[in-house]
Order: sequence, then structure tokens, then C-alpha cells
Amino acid sequence: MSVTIPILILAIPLFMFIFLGLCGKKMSHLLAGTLGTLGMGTVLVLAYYTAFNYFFSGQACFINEAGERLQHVIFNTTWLQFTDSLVIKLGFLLDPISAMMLVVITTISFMVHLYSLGYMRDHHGVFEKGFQRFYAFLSLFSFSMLGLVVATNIFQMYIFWELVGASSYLLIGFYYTKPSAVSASKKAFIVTRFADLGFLIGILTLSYYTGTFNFTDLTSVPVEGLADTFRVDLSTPETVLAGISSGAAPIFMGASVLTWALVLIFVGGMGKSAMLPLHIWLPDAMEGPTPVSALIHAATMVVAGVYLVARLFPLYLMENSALVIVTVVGAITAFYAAVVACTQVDIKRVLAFSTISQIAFMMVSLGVARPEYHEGLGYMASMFHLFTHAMFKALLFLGAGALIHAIGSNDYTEMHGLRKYMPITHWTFLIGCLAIAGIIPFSGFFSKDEILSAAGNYSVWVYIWMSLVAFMTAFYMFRLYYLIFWWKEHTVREGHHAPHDQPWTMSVPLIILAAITCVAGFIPFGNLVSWNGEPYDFMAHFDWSIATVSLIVAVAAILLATVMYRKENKLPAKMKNAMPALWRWAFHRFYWDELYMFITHKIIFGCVCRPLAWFDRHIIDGTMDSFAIVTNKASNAIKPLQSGQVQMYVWLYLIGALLLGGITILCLI
Amino acid sequence: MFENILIYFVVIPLLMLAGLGLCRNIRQIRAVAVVGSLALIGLSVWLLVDYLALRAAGETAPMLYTGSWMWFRPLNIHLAVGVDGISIAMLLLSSVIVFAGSFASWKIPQPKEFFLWLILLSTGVFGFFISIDMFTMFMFYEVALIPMYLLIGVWGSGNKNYSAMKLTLMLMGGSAFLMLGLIGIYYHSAPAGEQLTWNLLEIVDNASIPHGWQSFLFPMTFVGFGVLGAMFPFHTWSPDGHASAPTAVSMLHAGVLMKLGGYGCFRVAIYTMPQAAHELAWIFLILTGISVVYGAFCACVKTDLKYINAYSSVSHCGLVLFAILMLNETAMTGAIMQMLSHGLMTALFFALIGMIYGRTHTREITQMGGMMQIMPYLSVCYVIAGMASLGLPGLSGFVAEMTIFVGSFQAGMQDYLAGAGSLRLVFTIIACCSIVITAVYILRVVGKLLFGRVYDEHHLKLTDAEWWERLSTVTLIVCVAGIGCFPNFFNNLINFTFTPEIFSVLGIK
Amino acid sequence: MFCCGLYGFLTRRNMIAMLVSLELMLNAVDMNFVIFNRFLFPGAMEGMMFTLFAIGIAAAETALAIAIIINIFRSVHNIDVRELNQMKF
Amino acid sequence: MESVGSIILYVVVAVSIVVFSVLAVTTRKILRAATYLLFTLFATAVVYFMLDFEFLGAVQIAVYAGGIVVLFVFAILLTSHPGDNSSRLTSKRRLLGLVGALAMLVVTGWTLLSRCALYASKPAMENPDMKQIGQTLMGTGDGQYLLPFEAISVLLLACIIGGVVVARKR
Repeated sequence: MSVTIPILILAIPLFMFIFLGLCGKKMSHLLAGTLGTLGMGTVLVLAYYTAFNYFFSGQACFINEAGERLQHVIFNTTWLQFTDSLVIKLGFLLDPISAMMLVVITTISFMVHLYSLGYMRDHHGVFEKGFQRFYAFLSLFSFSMLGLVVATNIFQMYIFWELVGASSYLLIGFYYTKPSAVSASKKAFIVTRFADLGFLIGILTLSYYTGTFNFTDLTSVPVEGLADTFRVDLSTPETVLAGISSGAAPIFMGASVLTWALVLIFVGGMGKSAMLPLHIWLPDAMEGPTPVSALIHAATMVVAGVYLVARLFPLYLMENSALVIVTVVGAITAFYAAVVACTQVDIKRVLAFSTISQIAFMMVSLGVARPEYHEGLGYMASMFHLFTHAMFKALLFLGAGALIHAIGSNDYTEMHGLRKYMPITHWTFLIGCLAIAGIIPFSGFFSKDEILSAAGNYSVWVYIWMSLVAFMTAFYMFRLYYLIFWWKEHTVREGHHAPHDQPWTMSVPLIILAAITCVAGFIPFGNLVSWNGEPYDFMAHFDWSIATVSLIVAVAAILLATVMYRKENKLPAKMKNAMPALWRWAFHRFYWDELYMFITHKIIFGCVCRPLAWFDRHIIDGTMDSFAIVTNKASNAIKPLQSGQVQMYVWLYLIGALLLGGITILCLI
Repeated sequence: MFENILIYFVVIPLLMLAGLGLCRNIRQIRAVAVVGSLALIGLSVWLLVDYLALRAAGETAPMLYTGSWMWFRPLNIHLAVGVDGISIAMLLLSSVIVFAGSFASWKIPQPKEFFLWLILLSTGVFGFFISIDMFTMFMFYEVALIPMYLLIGVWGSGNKNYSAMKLTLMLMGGSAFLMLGLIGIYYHSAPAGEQLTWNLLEIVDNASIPHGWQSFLFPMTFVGFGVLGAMFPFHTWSPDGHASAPTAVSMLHAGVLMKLGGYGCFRVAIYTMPQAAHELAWIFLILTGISVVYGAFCACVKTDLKYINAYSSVSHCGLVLFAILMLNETAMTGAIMQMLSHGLMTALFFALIGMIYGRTHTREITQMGGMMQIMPYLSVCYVIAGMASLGLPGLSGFVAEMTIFVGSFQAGMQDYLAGAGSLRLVFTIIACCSIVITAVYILRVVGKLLFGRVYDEHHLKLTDAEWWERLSTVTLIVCVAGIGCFPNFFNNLINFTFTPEIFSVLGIK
Repeated sequence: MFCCGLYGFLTRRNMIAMLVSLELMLNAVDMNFVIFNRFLFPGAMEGMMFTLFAIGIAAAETALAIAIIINIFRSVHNIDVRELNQMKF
Repeated sequence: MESVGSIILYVVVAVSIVVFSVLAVTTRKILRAATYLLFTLFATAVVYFMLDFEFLGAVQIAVYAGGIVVLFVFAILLTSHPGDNSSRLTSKRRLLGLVGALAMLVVTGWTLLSRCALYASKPAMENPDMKQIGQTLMGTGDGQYLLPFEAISVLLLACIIGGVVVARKR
């Protein structure tokens, strides 16, 4: 495959960023937006071409005779050479998941570019301030995200990981005059930075032992029989370092170094994917413009953590405990986020928590994937869910954006009964809700069903737990749906227009995404993506009993939501009053933010920074100053001796002379 | 003597001084400063190209363009010059910053005197980087330090007398240690009975400093240079000094002068006394490791922009010394990259702060806000500088920090696995934590200063950058991004210095 | 005589009185020189010569000192040493 | 052993030196102090004569008694008003001075007594004649003092000029 197209996929967004960033101010808003969208459209076409080429061309470099899909490095240039073997390269790796991600990212990104043309202006068609900047940042984000997924080595991934974080920072803080947006962006950056610290140390550890950053080397280690020793990549003999030759695998604090490395890398993934306890930035990140939320904080960037684990999956397989941690973290997060989502009033926050919950689903799915169960069904399910989730969650977010655009508020208490005013939004939103709830023809059903099936293979308890979460998911999504579109009739306040559907630039992406959501479930995903590249026919493994159970669960949840929220009634208030403590805790997101506020402001700032600064100014600097002060004092102390009193001098002289004389005499005696 | 290209790094500033003496108005002064600094940039770029060509042609001597002219026979003091990749990198850095600094002080009062001292300072800096004779090096070092007193004391702001005095005295205190160390090295520079020498290359070749003496002289030299490199606990001159200094001086000081410390530590302390460096590294590792996080933590709560940056410099320069002490090829390369990177971005920071201060007349972040709406250009530059500082890929900070961390981690792991203690490893991880703390304080400033609502209505009338300010910042940003995007070029340039021969001389590996 | 001079120099406040005391001390020293010369090294003339020079210098010194005193007196109308300490430090 | 007359003379002279010195530093009238100084100087001159240094004695009388004391008297007359007594010394100050002086006396006296036991008799010595003095003063050889002499003369010149400059009315 030629190098031109992959390079263009990366270069066009980067060029758009630089071009719009430098020259954006000089051009009209519409031109900048159109350019950005066209650029993204080109990338979309190229990425689709690349992906289809990879999956369906059947070239020898992509698929071998046995039908296994291969990893193929299209190009790889040295960017920074640390040592002979540790080299950061920038390259383009094609394999099933990166090709899939290319499709996802470019699709969502293009939809968002298009959608923003309508969203980022007010009802009179006046563009928002900084519109060009917005498109520049979107391009930067697309560039970083594409670079991330096609990374050929873990350090390239880290580089783009950071860039993604920075562009997310810029986009969340797009409305920089709003203090809440500024603090949200700050929070997002710092929390993910903290997680990246773990990622970095993980990378350093891993690369020290394996002597390479390359994914292809890292994941080509034989999988069998690696219960506790950490095999190094034998292809580079000099990487078999002193530690390895000393015999046993190094153990650090009771766990093997590999476990440490993988867990630390997973911490990085937790930060980006907003797993508990590093999830706190994601709900706040909703301060950004809604298209940004759809692109970054629902569909693409937040799944980077999942992608990372999937990318290193062969390594994770070597270390069972790391996968157990992934599962446990995922399961807890999924449940937590689902509970919280049931109580929020801000529609974007509900969606944010539902995102957290769904990503946790993917994590659990990866955590329970084992080659011995259905040939690693969990891995495939996770990727499939990633794909479908990206589509329907972007759909939901863009729908929410349309609502917010029409109403001018994030709060569903100001919406109610909008189904008649905004039919397109209504229907597409409903499709999204059905998909996430897992109703049969929609894509979410298939992917979620496979996750549950994988979980059921692994452990019954995980299965039951995840089914519970699935129930809650369906419930809160339909709660949201009913509260927005039904509940009671909409009252148009005086001085406001009646809400109406959006311009075509906003409708078209909604419709396209809804269409994808409807049909995506029928993609033979297992044939395309599986953990080891071998095609996997999931219809052969399709477990109708699990599917039926999950369908029943979803329908029950929807019915419950219908009863409670279809029409205005007192039931929700009663429920709320029945368990006030739980409701309050859930509403306040279990006080995680307050806890973090306490830790950062009181502990870190109050007990570390301030004392240190005080220490610096008063103790360290004080010591240095005290040298000066002592010198000064000493000279002041002897200054009066130079009193101008001649007789005083004579006295001193005399005393000195007498002393000398006395001493001489004493010596002579 | 004048056939050696390196001499011109000193000759040009001296000519500039002479030229300034003849100037009659500010226009001429600016012309002299700009032409001179452009000539310096040209010279260093030419040197770089020529150097690379020579290396490509298979030149393997540790230093190129060497030359040596006696100027004081009784003590065998030479004016000895020579450069390797590190020196060239530093020369490039210095010339760029001098150039940017000239533009940043476009409208300084009493320009003639100011530029006289500034250029004298840069004479010292350039002289320092080209010298390989310890005495000459020390002399240039002092030449670079002294003008600082006047520059801060006369053109500074705030508590300038105190700061100038403090800075000068502390650095002088450092150079007292340094002088002791250098003289000690001199008296052991050759085997008994042979001609003693100040020439670093000869000292390294002789390797005749007795072990006992090394463990005394190494701390002396290291602390001596370390004071200038803002090593904890000798860093306190830096916040006050930077806060009071005028823009260009802050730029030059943080950007170049603090690098003298790191460069000297490497070139003199570690180069000539490798055994002691190996044995005593732990003391300084602890100190520099503390500097790294300590500076960052302190920066988190300061409210004066210059203080924040000064503490951030403490943190970043701590990282330089930290990496040098790892005695690991990658980490040392990283240290040099960090010097370059920190020099450029901190100069950018100070330039921007100076420009903002020149408009708002305050540096308290609590009294400013929403600058993005008022002066978008400067604010965007500030964000870029901040991103470079917190290590965004594509800008220089990331490259340098990652190189350091990878190298340090390797050194630490090797130590740990060899049963030599986990100090290096633990401190590497502690140093890694600085990337988070850096993010905290940078974003805090960016959030408070640039974003949010406009704090003071009067600020709305302020203007954005003038063309000379734009030129100054663009130069620096281009360099920062250049290093960030094409790190391997610099990596190779520096890396050649650390050939196996040099490391065998260092007695490591 | 030397001790008397010393005492006077230490206790008197009038500058001229101090000068007088100074002369006393000088004289005592001169005498010492001469006596030692006479008794220990008869025939040598070092002591005498020294005294001779000392007298010369003493004369010069006194003249100058008195000039200064008069000058001070003119400017501050006082020759009390305790109050003449403006030139300290 | 010397003649009784000279011993008596010595005792008289010594006593008068001590007495007049004490008086010179203790009297409260400054003019009297100068007078007592004069007497002390005369007595010193007598000592010189007794020690066979006639030239020195003569110089002492001429320069000191004749020149310096006159200077003193002029200075006193110029700077103090008649009858202007210096204030009484505080006893503490006086005591301190006395202690210092006595301590010095003890140290020097002890040194003198212990080191240089008094010679019973004066060794015989030729009275240095004028020619000899002149040659010593003007010679350039070993033990001759041309250079100090010249130095003194320059010093005196400087002193004259300095005195004039300093004392000159502005």
C-alpha cells in the first residue's frame, strides 16, 4: 500500500490546524468552517479507502493464507533516538482495530465538523466568536486522535495521547470567558495528566525490560506459559539485561514488574477513559461546546483507554492480575456511573455518565476476554461496542446539542414535551436511546449482548452485575427521553420563539448517524476484528438465551421508565423521598468532586505547596538572608569602635599593648 | 589567532561594545544590537553547519576548532578554545536569546548603558562556552556575572537593590567555591613533576587528580556551578533576581546564564572528576531531585508571574543537573536538550511577562484576568510557552523531559537490579511527578491570567504586541517548535559528544 | 613620665592637653633611647640620632596638629574630643 | 661610682620630671599644663646633658622648649578663653585612666627591672663632637643617616606647607 494516503490522513488535519490557526482570523467564518469541513471530508474518504483496502483487498501484507489479519506498518520514521534500541518512531500501523478506529474517528469527526457549521451560530445565523479557532482546534484534535490510533509504538501513542489531552483542554475551554469552562478544562487536563504519569512510568518500565517501544515487538511475545515470568523480546538480544540474567523475574512490592507496568499503563487509560476514581473530569468537560462533547468526550478520545488496553492486549493476557484489575475497575465504574446518571438533571451530564458507564462496559469486556472462552469473544465485543457506542453516543450528544441549541439550556426541567416541536431530533434521539438500551434491531443490542455473553463465560457474578447495569442504563436513558420529549406539554415562554428543528447542517449528521445506528449491528464484526486476527464468526456463538434475558431486562427497564416519566406524576418524587440519602449522594455524584477538591486544595495546596513556599521564603531564603544579616549585624557591632573618639582608640591600643606585654612577661617568667 | 572562527564569538560582542560607544541615538543603538546579534546567529549557524560537515567527514576528536594562546605564562594560563556539539548547541541558544532579548528591550530607558552592559554580559557567556581553559572559563564566567548587578540594580523594578545584591552575592559565593575547586584541579592537573595545566582536555587525558582530592574538589566545583544552576538550597537568588530584573536580563539570565551552571557542572565537575562524580552523585541527586519537585510545588502558590517562572526555572534547571548526575548517555543528552529547551521557553516566558507587565504594570495574577480578550497575540504566545513548559509533544519541553526520564529510568533500573540501591529509581519517579505539578501551576496561571473575565476595566484599553515584540516572540517560538518537531537533529548533534571514548574517559559503563 | 602622658592622653578632653600629654610620652621614649644608648652601647650614636629625628618629627607633628586644632576650633568653636566624632565610620 | 653631686642632681632632675609630668596632666588650667610641660622638657634636657649628649640637650631645649611650647602657648591663647578651666574629670574616667597608666607602668617597669639590671656605672664615652654628629647625619655609609635626614627635611617641608594650608583662613 502506498505511503501517500496514510501520510495525507495525518497531514491534512495538521495542515488545517496550522492554516486555520494562523490565517483563520483573516478569513470569513463560513470560509474557515467550510475549509475545515472539506478537509475532514477528504480525510474521511481517504480513511474509508484505507480501511476498506485493509479489510477487503486481501493483499498479502494485510491477510495471510490462513485468513488471519496481520499488523502492517506502512511507514515508520525515526523521530528521536534514545539508545540503539529505544527509538521513538512516528509511523502508521494498520491492523484491524486501527482501521476500525480510523473509520470511527473520521466519521464522527466529519459529522461534528458539519454539525458545528449550524451549531456554532445563534438563531440569527451570526457565527460565534472564535469560530475559526474552533475549527482549528477540531482539526488539531482529529490529527492527534488519528495519530494516536495508528501509532506504531507505545511512545508515539503517548505523544499523541498528550496532544489529544491538550486539544481536549483547548476545546473544553473554548468559551474561555466562562470561569466554569476554564476550571473544567483545567481539571480535565490535570486529571488526565496525573493518569499519564502512571502511563509514562509504565512505558518506562515496560521498555526497560523489553528494550523496545514497538507494538509489533511487544505483542509478538509468545503467549503460552507466561504465568509469572516476564519474557523479553528475544529478537533483540541486547535487551536481555542484567535484571533478567539475574534469574527470576524481578518482583517489586509483591507483584511482578510486568504487572506493575501494565497496571500503570492502565492507569493512563483510566484517566483518559474516565474510570473511577479518575472520572471526575468528564462530567465537567461538558462545559465545552456540545459538538466537542460528542466528538471527544463521547465517541473518540474517551475510548483511547480502551484502545490502549486492546492494543496491548497480548501483554495483558500474560498477566492475569492486571486483567482482573481492569475488570474490577470497569465493573465498579459502570455501576457507579449508572446510579449517578439516574439522578442528574443536566442532559449532558446524564449522557456523560452514561458514557462513563458504557466505556466501563468495554473495559469489563476486555477484562473478561480470554482466548479460552469463545476465542477471546470479549475483545471483539469490546471493540464492537466501542464502534457502535461511538455512533449512537455521538448521535445522542448531537441530538442533545440540537435541544440545547433550541432551548438555550442544559437543564431538562426547561424542556419537556418537545416531541412535536422537533420531530427529527425526537426520532433520532429515540433511536439512540433504543440502541443504548439494547433493543433488538439497533446496534447497541448486538454489541452489549456480546459483552454480557463474554462476561457470562468468565463469571456468573460479572454477568449478573453487568446485566444490572444494563437495566439501569435502559432506565436512565428512557427517563431522560421521556423527560425531554414527553412528561408535560411544552410551554413557550414569552419573548421566545417556539423551539423548532435545526438547519440541515445539523439534521443531516443526526440522520446519518441514526441510520448507522440502525444497521451497524448487522456488520459481521467478528470477521473483521478479533484479538489475534483470526476471523471469528460470532453468529455461530450467538447465545440466544443471554440475548433474550438482556432483551427482557431492557424492556423491563423501559417499561419502568415509561410508567414513571411518561406523564407528569408524583411517582418520581415519591421514589426520591423514599430514599433521600441515596438520592442525595447519587445526585452529588457520591461527593467525588468534593473529595478531590479537598485533596487538591486542602492537602496538596494547603499542606504541601503553601508550607513549602513558606519554607522556601522563610527558612531557605531566611538562612541565606541571615548570612547577610549576620554579616551586617557583625559589622554594625564593631562599627561603634570606630567612634571618632581618639581616646577610645588609645584605650584599645593600650589594652592590646598591655595584653601583649602581659603575655610576653608570662612567657618569660 | 584570528583565523580561528571561535574567537569571533568574543570579538563580535567586543566590536558591538565599541560600536555602541560611538552611537548617538537610540536608532543607532538598536541597529548595532540587531546587526551584532544577527551576526552572532549567523556565525553560530555557520559553525553548526561546518561542524556537522566535519563530523560527517569523519572527524573524531572530542573538540573541534581547538586553538590555544598563552596569556599568562607563570600559571600556564591559555586562551584555549574548542567546541563540541554541546557547546555549539549552547552557542546557538545564546545567540538566539541575545537576538530576542535585543528586541524585547526595544524601548528601554538609557539604552546605551543598558546595551553596553547587556553585551558585556553576552561576551562573558559566549566566552564561557567557547573556552576549554578553566581559568579563561572562570574569567568569562565572572564577566557574565558582574554586569547582572548593574542591569538589575539600575534597570530593574520592585525591590531591585536587594535582589541585585542578593543575586550577585550568592553567585559570587558560588564562584568562591568554584575558584577553590578550579585551583585545586589545577594543582593536580598533571602527574607529579610535569607542567600543570588549566586545559580541560589535557586534564581529562592526564586523569591525574587523586581520588581523595576528587571527593573534595568535586563538591566544590559542583556546588559552585550548581548555585548558578539554581540547585536547592542555593536557588533563592533566582526568584528575587528574576522578579526584579528587566525583561531582557531575565531572558538572558534564565535562558543562558543559568545554563552556564549546568554546562559547567558537566564540563568541569563531571568531566574531570568522574570517580568522585560517581560516588558522590547521590548527595546531589537528592538535592536536585528535591529542586525539581520543590520548585514546582512552590510555583503552585505564588501569585507573581515572575516568581512563578523563577520557581519553574528552579524545577527545570534542577532537572538538568539531575539528569547530568545520572551519568547515563541518554539522560545527559536529555540534560543538554533540557538546557536548550528551558533556555528558549523560559526566555519566551520572561519576554511575555515583561510585555504584559509593561502594559498592565502589575505582575500579580490576582489582579489580572481575561488577557485573551485584550491582547490575544501575547496570550496565545503565553499559552504556547506554557504548553512547552508542561511538556506538550511537538514543543521542546516534551522531548527534553522524555529523554531525561528514559535515561534516568534506565540508570535507576540498572542500579536497582545491580543491587546498588533504589535511590536513582525513586528520584526518577519523583522527578516524573513534576510533569503533573508543572501542569497544575501552568494551567493555574493560564486560567487566571488569560482566560476568565477581564479583571480590571482599565486593561481593556491596552494594546496587543508591537512588531518588535512579535519578532522577539516568534523567533523563540519557532526555535521551541523546531526542537520539538525535529528532536533527532539536536539529539545527534549532542549525542556525538557522548561517544564511547568519552564514556570510557568518564569511567562509567 | 610616659605613664603620666598616657594618663593625660586618656583622660583629658581638651585636645591641646592631649597634645601635651603626647609630648610627654614622646619625651619619655626619647629619654629611654638616649639612656639605653648611653648605658648599653656607649660610643654608638644610634639612640641619639633616633632621638634627634624623633624631636624633629615631633616638632613637625605638633605644628601640624596645632594647625588642625586651630582650624577645628575655627569651624566648631570647640576642641573637646568627645564631640568631634562626625568623621567616624 | 659617680660623684654625690651628680647623684643628687639626677635625683632632683628625676623627681622634677615626675612631678612636673604629673602636674602637667592633672592641672585644670591648660596654660599651666603647657608651663609644666616646659619644665619637664627642661629637666629632660638636663638628663641629656648629664648623659654627655650636649648636642641633643641643646636641640631639646631649642626645638622643644623653644619651639613647640611656644606653639602650644599660641594655640592655647588662640583657642581658649582666659580662666576657662577644663571641666572636672569624672572619677570613674580618672580611675580608669589611672588603672591603665599604672598597668603600663607595671609592665614597662617590670620589663626594665627584670631585663636590664641597672648598670652601676656609666661606661666611659667620648662626648660626640659636632663633626662626628655632622658626618653621621650627612653620611651615606653604614650607620649613617643621610636618607632619614632628607626624609625628615621633606617631611618638615610638607609639614610647613600642610600647616599653612590647613590653618589658612578660608
